[in-house]
Amino acid sequence: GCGSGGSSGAAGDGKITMGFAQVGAESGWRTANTTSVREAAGKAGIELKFSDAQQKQENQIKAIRSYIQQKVDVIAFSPVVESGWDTVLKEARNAKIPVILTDRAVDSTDTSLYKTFLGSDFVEEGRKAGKWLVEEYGDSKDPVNIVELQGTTGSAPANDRKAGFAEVIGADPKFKVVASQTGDFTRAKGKEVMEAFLKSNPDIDVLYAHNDDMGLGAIEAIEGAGKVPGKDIKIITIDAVRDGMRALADGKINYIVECSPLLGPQLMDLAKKVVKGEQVPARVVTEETTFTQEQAKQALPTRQY
Amino acid sequence: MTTIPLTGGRQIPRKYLPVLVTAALFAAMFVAGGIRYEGFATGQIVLNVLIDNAFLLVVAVGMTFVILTGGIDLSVGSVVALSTMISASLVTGLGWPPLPVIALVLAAGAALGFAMGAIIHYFEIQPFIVTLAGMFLARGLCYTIGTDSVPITDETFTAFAQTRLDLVGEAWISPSVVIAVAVVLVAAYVLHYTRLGRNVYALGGSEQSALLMGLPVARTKIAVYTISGLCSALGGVLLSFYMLSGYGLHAVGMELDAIAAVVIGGTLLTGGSGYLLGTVLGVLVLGLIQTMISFEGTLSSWWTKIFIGLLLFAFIVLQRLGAVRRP
Amino acid sequence: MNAALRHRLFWPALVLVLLILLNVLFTDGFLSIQMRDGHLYGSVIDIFRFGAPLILVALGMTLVIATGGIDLSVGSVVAVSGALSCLWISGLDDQDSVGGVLAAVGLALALSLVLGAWNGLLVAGAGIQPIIATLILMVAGRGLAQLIADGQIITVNSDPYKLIGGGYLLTLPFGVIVVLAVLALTAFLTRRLALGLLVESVGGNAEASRLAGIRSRGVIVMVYTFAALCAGIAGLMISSNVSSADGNNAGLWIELDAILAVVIGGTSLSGGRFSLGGTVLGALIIQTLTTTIYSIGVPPETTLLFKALVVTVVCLLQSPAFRAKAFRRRGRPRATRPAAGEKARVPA
Amino acid sequence: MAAPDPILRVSGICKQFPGVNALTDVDFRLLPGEVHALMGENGAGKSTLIKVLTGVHDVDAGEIELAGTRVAFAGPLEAQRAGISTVYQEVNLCANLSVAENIFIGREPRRLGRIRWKEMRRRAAELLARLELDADVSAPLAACSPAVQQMVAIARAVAVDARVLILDEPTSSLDAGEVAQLFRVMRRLKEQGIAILFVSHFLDQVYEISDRMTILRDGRLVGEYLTAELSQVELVGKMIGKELADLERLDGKPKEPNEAAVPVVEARGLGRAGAVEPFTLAIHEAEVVGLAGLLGSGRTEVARLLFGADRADTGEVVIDGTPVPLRTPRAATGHRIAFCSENRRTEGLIADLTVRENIILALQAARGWSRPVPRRRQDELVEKYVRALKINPPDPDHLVKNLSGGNQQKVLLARWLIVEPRLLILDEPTRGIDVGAKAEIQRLVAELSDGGMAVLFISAELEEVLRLSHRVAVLRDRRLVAELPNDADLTTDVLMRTIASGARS
Ligand SMILES: Nc1ncnc2c1ncn2[C@@H]1O[C@H](COP(=O)(O)OP(=O)(O)OP(=O)(O)O)[C@@H](O)[C@H]1O
Ligand SMILES: Nc1ncnc2c1ncn2[C@@H]1O[C@H](COP(=O)(O)OP(=O)(O)OP(=O)(O)O)[C@@H](O)[C@H]1O
Ligand SMILES: [Mg+2]
Ligand SMILES: [Mg+2]
Repeated sequence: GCGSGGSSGAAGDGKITMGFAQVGAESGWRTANTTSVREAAGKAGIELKFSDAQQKQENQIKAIRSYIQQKVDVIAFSPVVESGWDTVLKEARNAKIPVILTDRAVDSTDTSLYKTFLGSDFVEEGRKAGKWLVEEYGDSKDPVNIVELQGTTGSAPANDRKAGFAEVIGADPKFKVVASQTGDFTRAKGKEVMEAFLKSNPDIDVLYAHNDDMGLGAIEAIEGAGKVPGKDIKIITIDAVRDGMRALADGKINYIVECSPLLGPQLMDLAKKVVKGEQVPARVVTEETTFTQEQAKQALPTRQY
Repeated sequence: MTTIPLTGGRQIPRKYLPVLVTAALFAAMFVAGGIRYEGFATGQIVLNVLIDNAFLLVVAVGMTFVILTGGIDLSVGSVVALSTMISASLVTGLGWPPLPVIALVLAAGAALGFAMGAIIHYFEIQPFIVTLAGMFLARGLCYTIGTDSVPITDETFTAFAQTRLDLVGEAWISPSVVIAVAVVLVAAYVLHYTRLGRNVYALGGSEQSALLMGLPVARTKIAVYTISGLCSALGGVLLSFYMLSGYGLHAVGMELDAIAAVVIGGTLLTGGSGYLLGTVLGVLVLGLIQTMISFEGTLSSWWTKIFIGLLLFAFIVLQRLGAVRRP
Repeated sequence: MNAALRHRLFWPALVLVLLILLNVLFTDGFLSIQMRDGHLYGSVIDIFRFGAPLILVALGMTLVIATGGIDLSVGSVVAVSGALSCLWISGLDDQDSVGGVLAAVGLALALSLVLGAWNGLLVAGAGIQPIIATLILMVAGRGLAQLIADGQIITVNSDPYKLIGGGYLLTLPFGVIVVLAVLALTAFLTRRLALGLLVESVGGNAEASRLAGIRSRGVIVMVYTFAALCAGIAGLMISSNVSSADGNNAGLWIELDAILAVVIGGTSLSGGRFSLGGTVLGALIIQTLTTTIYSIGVPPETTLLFKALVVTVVCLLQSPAFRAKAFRRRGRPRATRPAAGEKARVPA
Repeated sequence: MAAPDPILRVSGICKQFPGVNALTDVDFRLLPGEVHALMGENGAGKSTLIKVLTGVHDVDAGEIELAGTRVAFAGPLEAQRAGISTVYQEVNLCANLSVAENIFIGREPRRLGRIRWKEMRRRAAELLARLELDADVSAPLAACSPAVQQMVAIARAVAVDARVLILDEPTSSLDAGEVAQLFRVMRRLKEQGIAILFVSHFLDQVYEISDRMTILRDGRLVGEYLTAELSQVELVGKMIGKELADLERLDGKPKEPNEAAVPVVEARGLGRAGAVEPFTLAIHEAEVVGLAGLLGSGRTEVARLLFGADRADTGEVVIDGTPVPLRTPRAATGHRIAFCSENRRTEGLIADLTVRENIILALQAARGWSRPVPRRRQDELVEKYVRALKINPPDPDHLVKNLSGGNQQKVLLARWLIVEPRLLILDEPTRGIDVGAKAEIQRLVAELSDGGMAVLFISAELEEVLRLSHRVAVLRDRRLVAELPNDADLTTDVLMRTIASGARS
């Protein structure tokens, strides 16, 4: 019958069906995230319905609505943005399908709309980057000139990583962000923008890039200008993808804040519990760390992505 | 000579052929989806496509006017985003009541369209470029208002967003669908039963002839861009109902969806030929393609894109063949 | 002077000069060019270097637009070409082997040609409207690029490959040399040989061209193939410049910039007359604009406003109708300028 | 007859285009209730004067007065509102709209703002019936022949209550019956006191309908005359600025072609559903075959099939004894068949290209993109034909769209002459061409056929067909109904009778 819906609907054989609405495949990080979810689902014996929203919230809403129509057992998704989910989540609740958020929260005041939120905290990542910088320059009195490569204008990680970083370094007036521009999270843009920075700002001490890829592009620009990345200009990035870790181990990057995409196994555990109706914590933080050059050398051989 | 005989002796004018072929293919796609996916062949699927694409439909209606004159409007996606951003920041940020805000948003969209139309006509600059500048401008204004996504918690908005209008049985639609359908009907009336509408077709046929025939070319041209701006703003309002948020990154690339919908519906980009019904079908086809992909459920991100491309290809080629083959 | 003023590239050139002046005000030594490690170094060189892919794509786009078409898929072809060559190189035992790199380049360009021919056949053979025919590849091509790269960013470490987009030859950036070569080739094909006439004729009036005995289909397939080839080379440059291929982001929205460059350069989107020089100028304006935004510190939130402003100014300045009206407004009596005043372009 | 006050008076009009003085100090007046012919060679400035009058172009100097008050129209819309209704030289209608809409757009019958389609179609049908035109008013205009389109444009102009009616070469694509019909309408309007300005290159028509004429030469006023007081010879002399003696018409009938000549091109049972029924026709070396028939009888279709512009469903084309597939124009030009379309604006010229480029286009197309015609050779060829056809202005780098209508036609002709075809198909080549140039073209055709070229000649003017053709093929209702040798017995009357009765046989 149409009304039965929910947890017992499609899964006549007891197998759980999960609808997962991914943001897109806009970066290596995201791809690693997708792979992790897919593999974990396979291992956990969960049937996965996957859809790619190509970075558009409306597509994600459509996908979720179609999962409701298909009567999956549980819906998981990484919201493109925080706002605007109430309507469709209410529809899910009416259909008695539990929802798990991954990677990023929603700003709804009605917390009954989803069971739990699993993911990292972008503001905290920005703070971690800032803290390292404050410690690194703890003793010096000279002003520190920082340039910032932002992520895609308006995107949540860009906004939060910028805010967290600014919050920490704002305490000390010697830290000065002399230029800040978007590099769209890509290497090519990172390189292009950095070249322009290098021409218009002769003394740059620190580069803060919102992801590894822009940092890697910028390294090329710095080398092209005849400077030594990691020495003449200190570099902090976020993500810790393999290429970034390698550059860190090679001494070209000074510090990386990890943002782990490997949410799959945790997600599947939560999904099973939620479908069974067990209690789960409202917030599950992914295990993440930070890497210095030394730590990177050790971690590199076992990196999965 | 200008009609093709169909069985039963009725004559269907040749000019309706592209639209008919599109309709037939849409039906075929629906049936194919029903055979392939469980739970697909229900009326609610089509209604969901409408619910999820009401804003696109409204935007595409405006785009149809522009394309019928032989122009193009690339600014629609950004104007949609700007409308959500203005609505959200005024309603949530400043606590304005919803109705004046919506009126203001519609006026702003129409004004931007009017300005672009005037530049296009009086300074004889190609629409592609003027509306591209308009696209940059509107998107830039979004970011200037704010880079974060702004939630809308206003009661009127939420009530509107979460109302379900029940139809027969389980089927339901959202109020936005009603608005979109109303817009389509009004626009179809304007195109077929008013001078403005006929001037739009004449302009698309030949601007020079329209001028020499003494038609109000300036007024018509500016009007279509104003209409498109207005429709985009209304689309933005519907999108803010749909998303309950304002955000500068909403509706990125929607101009291409709108253009694709219009063209799939059989309207010629060179202007002068096409019907609104085609546009409606175009939007439905795009929506149905997306629905099929989420029912497929196993495609990786890149296969999703390839699959969309292939479906689009198959559809367009079949449509071409259907429209050309008949003698 | 008067002749220069009336030249159709005068106004875009003026805008370019103004943009450069703006940079000179904000950045010390903007115009200075130094010799560093045996190659030229400086902001102006950077504009050419980073602008190279855009110029290439825009050159191909010019011919497509001249036939009355449009190619939205170039950005995807950029991504596909970069992904394929990087995939091939990353699979080599010795990434520095010149033969291997050449094979990768050949493979990528061959695939680009195939993709271009596909577009051309859809437009000329199946008679599908160009914007929608190339939209298919625009969507699917990016998927193809990601499929080739398996969704990853493929990083390569190959010096010969690095040359294409990031290297120097005879003190000049290699990319600039490639652009000059392609420009020369295009100019030769279109202006020395008769391709240009045929393209302009097909774009000006397709039916009349057919009745004059022109194989318009062949011409159309050819220009789309050429556009894809240019995009393929641009894709190699972009991926070589950062030694990696990013299927999702490489060449994103480059089609819009390319179309913008073509139109700023004075080629009409409705087909017919085209100007290669104008296109190069248009692409340089766009690239200089981008560089300006970075170096004068326009905040990212307002970059688009800035871009909108510049595009509007360029187009207004370029529009004869605008200039006529602006001049008239300043109260110049009409009788002293008898040559102007054609109000509507109406053939006899 | 005491001259009433002129309804329209212009004085001292000057109009320059870049490089061309189109009008210099022209005075002109139009009286109510007269038909006033505006005469002049191709490029004399007739159309420009009309466009200046109706606000399409700005004037550089001079005044326009309508019924005694000074006016300066900002565009055709304003002129129309002031009571000047105009049919411009090239048919300027919207091909995508229906016939009825083209007549009524801008002033559709409405109720409460809603267009009354039925009423509109009814009125359109009525109007066309008055012009004795039988066309489906809801069919798109694009499906109609140029002649029908021309009649629709006229219908549009006469449908309004205008004080002034301007007709710029309305008869160039009409046949005798339709011209007569048009003249009947014009006379009726004249009686109602409407002033009519009429442009035509057919002198007989001008003498039949006009009361008064104004002659322009090279953009200057030659003078204003009463038609009754000016002989044809004097008129032509004033138009071209020299005596008619130079222009001796081709006399009588063409020379007999060589009997034994082989057919260059032969159509065997060639046909296309909905266009022409299968026909068989051979055209020999050094022979001119004329095609005669009423409007829409299928002459153009025959030509297009022979050129591969449309694909035939049945039959074959045999060239030099071997059947060849002619599926595209390119294939036809490969066999050195040339086709000069009747519709120069949509099927002939590339408006944005120069005279030179338009002239060498077909030659270049035949050589392919990789073998350009050397610049020197281009100059020679273009120079030669610009001079031979008196293309004006004689500047090869002039844009074709800025040429006068007649000169555009000459450019199109030149394009095909330089490829030296074996079969030249001319569809209405003399349309819109002034008397001098027309004689020139006729002489050229005769010369070419003497030189061995086969020519298929289509014209609505039967005299012209008779003067040039060795044989005349008659079409009626899309069927080839007769092939008549052009001997002493064949006259326009005989031809007319065949056209009228042929179908019944
Ligand atoms: N828009 C234009 N730009 C430049 N020159 C033009 C333009 N329109 C007309 N001319 C030129 O003005 C002159 C007069 O042209 P017009 O069309 O008035 O001649 P016409 O008397 O109507 O000739 P025809 O009998 O061939 O139609 C010609 O030399 C023509 O080349
Ligand atoms: N009554 C009609 N209804 C619809 N279309 C018509 C009609 N008569 C003619 N046509 C169209 O007009 C076009 C021209 O017809 P056709 O070539 O037979 O005329 P023609 O004999 O060359 O006469 P002309 O060249 O003087 O117009 C054709 O494409 C035909 O389809
Ligand atoms: Mg004329
Ligand atoms: Mg004809």
